[in-house]
Amino acid sequence: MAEEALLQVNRLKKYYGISQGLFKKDIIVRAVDDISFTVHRGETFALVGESGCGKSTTGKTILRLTEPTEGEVIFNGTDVATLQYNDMRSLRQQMQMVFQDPYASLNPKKTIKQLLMEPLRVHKKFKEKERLQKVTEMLDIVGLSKEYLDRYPHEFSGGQRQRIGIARAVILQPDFIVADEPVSALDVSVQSQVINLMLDLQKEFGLTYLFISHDLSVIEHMTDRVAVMYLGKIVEVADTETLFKDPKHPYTQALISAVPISHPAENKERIILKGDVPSPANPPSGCAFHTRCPFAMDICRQKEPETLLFEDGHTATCHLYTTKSREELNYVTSDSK
Amino acid sequence: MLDFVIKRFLQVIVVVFLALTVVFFLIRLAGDPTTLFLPPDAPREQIEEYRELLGYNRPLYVQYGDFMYNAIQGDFGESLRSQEDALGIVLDRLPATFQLAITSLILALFIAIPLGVLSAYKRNTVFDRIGVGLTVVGQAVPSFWLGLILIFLFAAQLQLLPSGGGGTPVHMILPTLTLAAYSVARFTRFTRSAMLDVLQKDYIRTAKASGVPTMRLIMRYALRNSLIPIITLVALDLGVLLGGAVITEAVFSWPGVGRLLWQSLMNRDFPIVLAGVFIIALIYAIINFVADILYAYVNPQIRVK
Amino acid sequence: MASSLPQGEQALGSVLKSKQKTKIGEFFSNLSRSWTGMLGFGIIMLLLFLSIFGPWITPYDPMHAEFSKGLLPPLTDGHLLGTDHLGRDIFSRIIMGARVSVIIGIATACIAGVIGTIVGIIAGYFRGWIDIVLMRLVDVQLSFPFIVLVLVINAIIGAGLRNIIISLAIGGWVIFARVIRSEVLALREKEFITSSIATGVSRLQILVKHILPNLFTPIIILASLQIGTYIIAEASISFLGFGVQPPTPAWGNMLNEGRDYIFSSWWLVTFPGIAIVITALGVNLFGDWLRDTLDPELKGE
Amino acid sequence: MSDAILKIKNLKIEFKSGKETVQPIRGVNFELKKGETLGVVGESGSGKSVTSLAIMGLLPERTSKIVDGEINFKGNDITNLKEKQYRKIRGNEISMIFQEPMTSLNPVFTIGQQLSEPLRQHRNMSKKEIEKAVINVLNQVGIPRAEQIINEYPHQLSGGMRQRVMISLALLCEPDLMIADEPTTALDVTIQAQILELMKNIKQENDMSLLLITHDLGVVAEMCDRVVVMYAGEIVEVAEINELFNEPLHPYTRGLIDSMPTQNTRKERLYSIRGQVPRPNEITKGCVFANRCPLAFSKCFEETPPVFARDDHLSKCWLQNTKEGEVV
Repeated sequence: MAEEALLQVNRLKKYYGISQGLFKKDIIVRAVDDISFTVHRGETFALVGESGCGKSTTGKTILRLTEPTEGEVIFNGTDVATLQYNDMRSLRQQMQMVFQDPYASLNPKKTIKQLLMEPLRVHKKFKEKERLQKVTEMLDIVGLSKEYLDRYPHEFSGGQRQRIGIARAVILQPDFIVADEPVSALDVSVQSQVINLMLDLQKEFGLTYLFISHDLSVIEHMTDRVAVMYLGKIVEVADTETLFKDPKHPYTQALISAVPISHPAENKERIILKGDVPSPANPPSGCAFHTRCPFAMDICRQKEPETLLFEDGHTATCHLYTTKSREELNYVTSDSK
Repeated sequence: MLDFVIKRFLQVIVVVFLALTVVFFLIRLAGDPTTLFLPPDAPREQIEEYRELLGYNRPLYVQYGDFMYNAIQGDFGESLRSQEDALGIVLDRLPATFQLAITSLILALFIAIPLGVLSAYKRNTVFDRIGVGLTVVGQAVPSFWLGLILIFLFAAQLQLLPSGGGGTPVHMILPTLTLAAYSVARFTRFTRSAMLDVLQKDYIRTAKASGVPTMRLIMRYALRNSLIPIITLVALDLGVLLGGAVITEAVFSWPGVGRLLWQSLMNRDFPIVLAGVFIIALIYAIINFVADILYAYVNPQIRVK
Repeated sequence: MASSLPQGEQALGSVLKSKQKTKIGEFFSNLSRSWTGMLGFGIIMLLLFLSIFGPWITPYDPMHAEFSKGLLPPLTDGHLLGTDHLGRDIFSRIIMGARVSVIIGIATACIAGVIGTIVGIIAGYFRGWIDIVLMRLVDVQLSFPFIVLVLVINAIIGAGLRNIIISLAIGGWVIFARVIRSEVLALREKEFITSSIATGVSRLQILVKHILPNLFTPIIILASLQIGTYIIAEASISFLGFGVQPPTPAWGNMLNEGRDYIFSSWWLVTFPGIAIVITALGVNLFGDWLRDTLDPELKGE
Repeated sequence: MSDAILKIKNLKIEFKSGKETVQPIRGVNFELKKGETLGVVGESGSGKSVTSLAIMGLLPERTSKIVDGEINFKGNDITNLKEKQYRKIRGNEISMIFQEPMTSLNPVFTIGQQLSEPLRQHRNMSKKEIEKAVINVLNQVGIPRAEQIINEYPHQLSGGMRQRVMISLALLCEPDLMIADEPTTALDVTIQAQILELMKNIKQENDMSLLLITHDLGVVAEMCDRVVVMYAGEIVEVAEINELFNEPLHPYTRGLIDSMPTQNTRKERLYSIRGQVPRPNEITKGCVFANRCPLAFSKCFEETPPVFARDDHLSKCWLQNTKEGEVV
């Protein structure tokens, strides 16, 4: 396939220090710990994982909303991670973000007009007169009436605010949008409206999405490829369909099996993981997942697994595939499905 | 915990050090102290002689270093009036101030906490409205005026209590009431709002859902949770209490540090002012320190890591 | 798609349309819902009126001493609230005293507010070592009783209206710095700020266009709540013989002068005190109302 | 039916905020049979949580009022019970699990102290016996090291653990009815699977009835025997679980099911219900769903539909208007 890489993340790390007082060493939290992936132009790439796995931090670090500790983020050929302040600022018109909480992400003191004008003004797009025209058009595209221009965010419902948030991101016609849990704060019946809007916009403007979510059914529906994160690391990457049909990593398998059924008659084999996600401040040795893994072996406790490539860009980072023969491999994957 | 204690201790030292520095320089900037001892028409040589004698002719930083060096050893010089050791005079007055402040604090807490709890529990009833009204009015009454009114009523009109001075328990009644009154108003308000805040928390709903009776819910659960913010607020407010003590002492001629400080300011007796500032800063810093430890004690999220 | 919105949403629209024009109307309609707020506002208006038009409404010259008429009780000889030991009309002096209180309250709030806000913004927005230094300073000052600090400063730099304002401002700026800094810190973490950074808005513009407008409310609330404190503090210090000096009529120094006559002439210490209580009450009530209306989150200290 | 443990009849609740009054619950009817798991599904503002609080007698005292209707528990009307009598039921015969395990436990008391509370209130047990019972129930909900956990504070436990503690708190007095209000919404998927599994087992072992309140149709499909669908303060549909998914009668239920991503072709537009849930003060005459309903006709905007029944399948929609079906 002639897929053009729009974004390449190479060995990205984001560590936080938590101060423990005068005499103790800071605790280092490895929120994002050495991850690499590539997002192709025009696709929707998903980051999935549970709370604390580092998926949101990854999104923010890519956009330099927090500074990376180490690694490269190559967007359209430029390394975002080392850009100067002003260059970064102007690059932002090509990479935008949609936030989870539509209540918190819009300045309560600004009108919708001011909120949508700001991106155009900052990047000096269009002449002053054309800007209002542009804002009205954008509102129409996201399904809001231009009568709303002088309203404040608190006068809108959650779904409408998320439309405004999306309009604000798309109005600059960026190439790339990081969408951080864009529908998880919304009611079920509104969720589908916003998903549809995002699908429509992608088609219309040829957008590339980095879609961050914990909701596997939404991910299965609207993304092209998925990276599964656990404790700051990517454990598996695959085409969405492949991932849901043939998950390799035991964590992915458990995650998919944990999704509630969609019809009462459905009979689903569950892998119930034991215990909780360990703290990223004190991750387990070896493979971080070994404390909860139903297939954990001795080697998993001692050594970090390497990433293995299966067919079609499907990769998984697990010792099961580095130590076992082909036959055993088949056994593991088909048995656990 | 040790970590925390050391950190706070260092902070106490910094506070006291800076307080002294600021006051020292303010005093020096405000004018040459020698003029205070001599008649305005004193000849130049006499002034120079005096300056030399008291060391005021040296550069300011030398004087400052000298002052700090002595201050660390507890030597703030002698009172310009009585020629006694300044710190000694201040320390002599300390017990009286403690007596007044601690009695008032205890009195205020004993009145304010039950009142605040009751007000929160009966919120929006007539009782609560009256309680809130009183606290609002109470906060608008300056303590010195309340003191004057109490003197007028109990000393001038009824002639029941002495209008000032110290020594006997009877002398304590009016100053204590005066000093406690303002704190009662504020502490009641704190308690009420802290209780209201806690009463709407999810865990109170959980306790209700387990069938805990209302009285137990308030006394054992909500009050215990409210203590955390109450302690913080009361500790922050002790500065107001201490400040109030200075004024109350002045009103009632209570022989404490506050009155001494006031008189020394009037007389421009700066060694005593410096020693007084030192003691007040130290006391307040220590109180805050104790409050922090108490806070950690009632809050397991800090105590148990 | 807009047409598919429920009717309620559209109805809401027409109601809110004329919003911009009626900010003042909104203020009064909010105020009319709270009798305490109205009372506070009324008292403040009265004070402002007295402090501006005082000289024209006083029945007597507040400075005019007439020893033969000393210590007249209230309601004698046309003196509503009586006279003091020098025979000056207490009612007139109280009216003129309002001016001192108003000037001190407002001037101090402005000076302390501006200094504190600037420091708070610098510390909160730029963080780093400057934040550490400034906040240590604030901590240190806050760990010294406000009134004692003001008293000591005022005693050293000398009495007088200007000096008491300076002393109060030196004592008062730290609260503004502390509160504004924490507001800025909280704002910095708000998602709408992150959203603006993601949009490409520059640091300066974020400060000016997003953070400053959101600080307006807390500054106003805090200032209105502090004015009462300043007025009482000034009265206390004037009472102690510093602050505003006689013969300028200020409520605090009136009480100081009247103190010696407490056993014989009660009105000397009663009426100026009542004036202080009413003023502080009015300012506090209005401040509380402002806080409750503008910022429900700040409710409860 | 005599085997109903809980009957809600025509429940109406009013909330006061300032001078405005709103009715978040307007005439709710349903019953919960002994031993069954009944799901209550709805979006925010549907009134599902208010209903559950009303059953527990935990509505905010001064700002809300039950204006009409009856809550009948085990044959007794508990609608207007005195606080003192209600207390004997709460945590004893009816218990409740809340959505937020992080805030539902008191931060200043140990797990043991909090768990002994229902036993202290409802059972006459010695300290030793209480401790034994607490450890026992902690073991039952799968908490390791129960003997140590009872001396720990909530902040020392993870979210999943805290929800287990909440479940054990609800279990302590072996209630007849357990109400779970969005018990897994705040949890991660793998933890949600653990907790749902646990609740299934516990319900069976303890022979309880379960009222499960959720917005998640997946959780409903997983757990429930019967489902009540609520919309804007009313019940719009009641059905047996399979029937609800196979043959939803109310357009709202149909819309909800159809908009589940799994019911749609991948990468295609999802089915979606237009508009949004009305606020309580926006409700006018006619059917509450009419302004969002793709099938609405003039009658829907004029008259509130009654409840129509097809066997045990109830639906509040004019489309089901057949003479014999009308219940009212």
